[in-house]
Amino acid sequence: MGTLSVRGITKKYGSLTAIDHLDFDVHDGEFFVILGPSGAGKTTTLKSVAGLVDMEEGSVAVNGIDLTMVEPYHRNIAMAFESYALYPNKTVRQNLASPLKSGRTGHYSADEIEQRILTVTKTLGIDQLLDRFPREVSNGQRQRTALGRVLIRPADIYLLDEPLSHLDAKLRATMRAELKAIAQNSNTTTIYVTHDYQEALALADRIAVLRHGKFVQIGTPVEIWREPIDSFVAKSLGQPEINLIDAVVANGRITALAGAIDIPKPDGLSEGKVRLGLRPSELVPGVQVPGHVQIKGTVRISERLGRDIELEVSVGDGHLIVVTDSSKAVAERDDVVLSIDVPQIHVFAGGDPGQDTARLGSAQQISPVTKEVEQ
Amino acid sequence: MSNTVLTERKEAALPLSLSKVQKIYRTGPRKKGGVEAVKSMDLDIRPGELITLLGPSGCGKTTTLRMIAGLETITSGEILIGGVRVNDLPPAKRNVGVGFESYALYPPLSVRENLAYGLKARKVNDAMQQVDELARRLDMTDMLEERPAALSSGQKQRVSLARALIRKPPVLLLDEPLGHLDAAQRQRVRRELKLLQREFGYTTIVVTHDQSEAMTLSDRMAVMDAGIIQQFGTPDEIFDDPANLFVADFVGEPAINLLDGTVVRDGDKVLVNVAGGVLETSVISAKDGQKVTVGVRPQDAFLAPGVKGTVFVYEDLMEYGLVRLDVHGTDKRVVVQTVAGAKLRSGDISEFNVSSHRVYLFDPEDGARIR
Amino acid sequence: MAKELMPGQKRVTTGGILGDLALVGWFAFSLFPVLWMFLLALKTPAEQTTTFFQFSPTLDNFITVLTDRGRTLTGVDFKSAILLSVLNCAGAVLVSLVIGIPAAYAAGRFKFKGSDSLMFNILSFRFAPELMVIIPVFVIFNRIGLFDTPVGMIWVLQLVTMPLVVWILRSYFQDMPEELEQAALLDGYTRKRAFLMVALPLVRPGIAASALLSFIFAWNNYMFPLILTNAGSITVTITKFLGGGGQAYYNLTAAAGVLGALPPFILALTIQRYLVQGLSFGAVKG
Amino acid sequence: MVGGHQPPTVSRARRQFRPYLLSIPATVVLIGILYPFALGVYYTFLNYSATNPAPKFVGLQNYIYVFTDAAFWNSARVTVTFAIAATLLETVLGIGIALLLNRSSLIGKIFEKVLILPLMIAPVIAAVMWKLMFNPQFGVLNYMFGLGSTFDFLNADRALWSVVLVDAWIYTPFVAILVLAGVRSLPKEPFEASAVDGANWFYVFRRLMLPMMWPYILVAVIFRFMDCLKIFDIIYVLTSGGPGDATKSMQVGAYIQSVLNFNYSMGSTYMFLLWIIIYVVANQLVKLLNKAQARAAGSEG
Repeated sequence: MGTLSVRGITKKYGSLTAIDHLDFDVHDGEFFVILGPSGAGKTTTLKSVAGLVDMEEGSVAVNGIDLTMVEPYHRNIAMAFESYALYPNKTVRQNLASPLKSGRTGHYSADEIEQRILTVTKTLGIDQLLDRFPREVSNGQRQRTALGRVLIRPADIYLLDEPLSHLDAKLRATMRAELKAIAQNSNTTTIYVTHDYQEALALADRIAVLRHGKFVQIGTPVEIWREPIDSFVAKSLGQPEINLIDAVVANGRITALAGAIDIPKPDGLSEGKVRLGLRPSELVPGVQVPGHVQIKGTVRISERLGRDIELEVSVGDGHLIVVTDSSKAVAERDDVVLSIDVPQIHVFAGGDPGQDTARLGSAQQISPVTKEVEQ
Repeated sequence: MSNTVLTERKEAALPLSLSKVQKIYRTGPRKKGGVEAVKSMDLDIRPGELITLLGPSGCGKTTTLRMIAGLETITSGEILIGGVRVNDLPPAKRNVGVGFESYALYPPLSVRENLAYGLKARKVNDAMQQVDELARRLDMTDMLEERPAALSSGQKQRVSLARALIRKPPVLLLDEPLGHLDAAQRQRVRRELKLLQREFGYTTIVVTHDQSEAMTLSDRMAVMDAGIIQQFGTPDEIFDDPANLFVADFVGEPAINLLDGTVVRDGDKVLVNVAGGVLETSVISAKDGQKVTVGVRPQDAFLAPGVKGTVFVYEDLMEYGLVRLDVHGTDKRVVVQTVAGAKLRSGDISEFNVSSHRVYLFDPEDGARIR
Repeated sequence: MAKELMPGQKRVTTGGILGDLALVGWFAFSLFPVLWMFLLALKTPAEQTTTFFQFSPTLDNFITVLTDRGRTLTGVDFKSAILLSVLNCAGAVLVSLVIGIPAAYAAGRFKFKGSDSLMFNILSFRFAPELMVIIPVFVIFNRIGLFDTPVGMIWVLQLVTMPLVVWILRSYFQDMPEELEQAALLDGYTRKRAFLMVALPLVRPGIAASALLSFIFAWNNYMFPLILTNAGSITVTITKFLGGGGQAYYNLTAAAGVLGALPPFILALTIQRYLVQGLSFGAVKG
Repeated sequence: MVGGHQPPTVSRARRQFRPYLLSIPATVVLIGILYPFALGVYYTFLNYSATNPAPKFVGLQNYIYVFTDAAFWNSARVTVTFAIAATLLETVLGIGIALLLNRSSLIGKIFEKVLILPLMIAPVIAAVMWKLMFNPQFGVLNYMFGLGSTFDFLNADRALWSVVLVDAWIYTPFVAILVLAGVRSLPKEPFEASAVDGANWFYVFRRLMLPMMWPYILVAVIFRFMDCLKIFDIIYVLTSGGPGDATKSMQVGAYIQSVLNFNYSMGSTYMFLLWIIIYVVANQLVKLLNKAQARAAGSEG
């Protein structure tokens, strides 16, 4: 158990700034997820907290005690590495016992160590591998061993770097649930790094979205999903990605896709260029709900996604991606009408293609204060 | 590339067929013993069709592709491309384009030279012209002078695809074409690949281990395991009407829930008793008292009285929710997909049910589907 | 296992046969001198200059060079030379390991100011003409009494062994993921314990390979003992059987040559897997 | 941090000093070798010899003498000729052997095991052996090739080429081993792609294999060329630099000057000049290597 407060940490590799003045606090017992694409600085952030990199600036404190200049082995912080970092010359059992035998995580009898190993490996489903060497087990099993080496020991803060990334889809979902159960039951303080938005949504108390070494937004899963601060955050969550289409605000209306979308502009939205964000799962084909925006188009591609289907619908001079139930039986080249509830249409500031812009609000209501987006 | 209008008429596509194809890797000394990677495989692919070979690693899918490409000898059986037996032809004479999993670009050569390599090796006169033309059509003119190491994995993938296409092969073979891409790139490249394949009309075989990739990409897909095609059909057939337990389990995510059950015939109704409750099924051939494995897809299950369980965890994924129930009376945990924002907490008691036509029954012994 | 053939490929081709013939040609050239030396070593003094392939083989020559019989006959003390070579070379390798391992670790693990230039300097010794250093060393040794002493030899042999040890081990330390040690630090182990527990066991093959290879190179070295000792070394002593001006003992030379060549060859076979990496100072991974 | 006390801290300066601390012993040894080197450079400005134990500073006189001395230019010519010839021969043969062994024919697999044999024998022993074989009266070569007892491998015209032959005998396996390791480490897939593209053997070799192998070849060339420039032991045993000056390489010349004639300053001048040549050439070759590595990895535009 512990509270973490991080102030202004900065790490450069040559001319490249990996993380740039990051500030954040993680509360006692909180599950804090850092979400970001590869190269955003996620691992560097964790290693800075653990004391494994020499930071240029900033401080790290746990329970109010400044650890910035403290060696990693005095910090009482546990970390699971994405590369597993299992000792190749030790068996799974010896790897798991390692943190308990150093003398700095408490003192354990041989029986206690064995007991802990059994408990942890049962949960992780690797209890039959104890006497194998890391090279003799699969990547997924290695990753679970690495996770086990962290979960087995007491620590103030647990740092997990993409701990599920090397598991196959099925096992990943199972282990995600196990982790959530562990987190719910044990009240540990955890920082979890991932590029998978579903892991973030499933596990997090709060999510911090990281890009180019800076936090773009920190908030609860619901906040991040419903009110993404900019188009980058909106794109980071959801698969397929949110549809972002250029639109024009003029004469009191927002128009896009060669007039296929034509809706009244909400109060407070000034005239000019904007971008609309429509999530594929919010666009419903075939059902005409009164009050919803109707968009006419033609199905160009229909692809099966399990029970759902993914449609690429040509609309005006562009196209929209739509995810819907396969029972809707929409075929390629069919004409469809898509409907979406007005508050579900996100409005972002206009910008060049590839440039991320701030969210202004929804097509229903413009946010009173537009928060400034760090660039 | 997705906006490029492809105007060229369809190239002549050829049918492809495998008949009793077998591959044994000799391992033992003096060529005794060996591993049978592909077992007596039959496969008929129509001209212009895009099919995927889907399966876990080691199922023989890549070996099959390599045998078609000519990179691997065929132990027995035959492969026909456009009706011509190609068993003994070297790769270059088979009229196939190959996209390798790790791209296999020629590292010392620029993208332009990579594309021209096959043409120049055959002393084609207008090689550079053809390269320029294809590069324009694939919208990759600006990277022609780069070397492979300077490209992102998405770009490498496109170069690899372009190189496979340059000789306008009637058959295109792609090994894990989306394997090294991140989720966003995968979505885009998949779409590009599909449109390109439709425009060019090449007979295409894609090897993948990713079931969602196979589902979205294929006209038809062959699900393989242990060197055998378990089922060959459209994505709809594979998902809605799996031939056996392996196919049902391998395709679909989250994976299908499997429970032990006993069939009870009650007048017109066919019921399955599972620990924790009873499910109704439309499988009319099931016999009274028969032991079965019951399959329920998380997407088909819904929270309603039926089978009882305790909530292990509930995950709200915003697009939908997933609840994991520890089914009472068993050590099984089932996953049920719900709408987003369901009010569920660990430890709650809940129940799930499923429409009768979505209950799949399998023989617990050999995994065969009971219809 | 023979390579898998692609369809349309033949196992036996004209080019393949020609290639095999070329290989046979090379290996005939390569192995003949060794064979010849071996035959010569089996000849009696009477046969040494008079026969080529027909003679009555004897192991006498090996016994002669290794015992006092040889010393009385030729005035060359081959047995002491072997012992001295073993002492000098083993000593040099040991010193190089003790000093070289920490340096290799620092160079492979940390990026610090001067690490690259330090490495280039160490490598440049490999390419420096030995005499550039040996002439002054010769003068200095004479002055301070290190001439013809094991300490002196072990000292200058560092020129041969140190660069090899540092370069090979550096590439081993570089290849070892840093996160292994980081994991040990977070497990609660100090840097020293993490090094001993994680890093050292993993570079053990590298230590063995670099030790054996630098031993071989020290063993085979000729110029240092030639200039800096009277007692000589195995390499210097072998040439003495040719008797500069006095009588030449060709059969004994050959016997001594076989004995001198044996240890490096046996050591090389035991580290064959690491040989390529060692020979190229880690520039080529085997 | 059990108990909530402030754990011990380690200052930034101490962290950054760590690698230097570990390098101190090696640096001491380095200095122990750098010092004689510097002393050697100093000698080149003296008239130091065993017969003149109280040397005077003579400025550039040694250099002026050397540069106007035909013997020096001769040894420079011998050294460079030898280095180029030997490196070229060993590289070509080594690549050939590596490619032949890479086909993994049965014969190749047997021979590969003994490939390193000549390389592991001390060059001196090898030279002694060849010296016996070269002997015009009872040498086995003259006997086998029927050259009679007047043909001398080590006469003034042939001696240098005989030395090249012996050097190639010893060191061709070195090139072969390095190149073979390089070839075997090349990725398989581009060659499969090339088979699908229908390229013949020579086209593949020229466009793909050679450029990808080039860094390995260059490493071998660098090692061989540098070592050849400072050739000593083989020549010293085979010919002692003779007949006449025919095989007197720079290091052999310096040895004769400084160790046999006790003229330390003159020997050091020879060596310092050789060192400059080696340093410059090595620098250029390493630059070339870095370029080639970047090219083979495909990262250069």
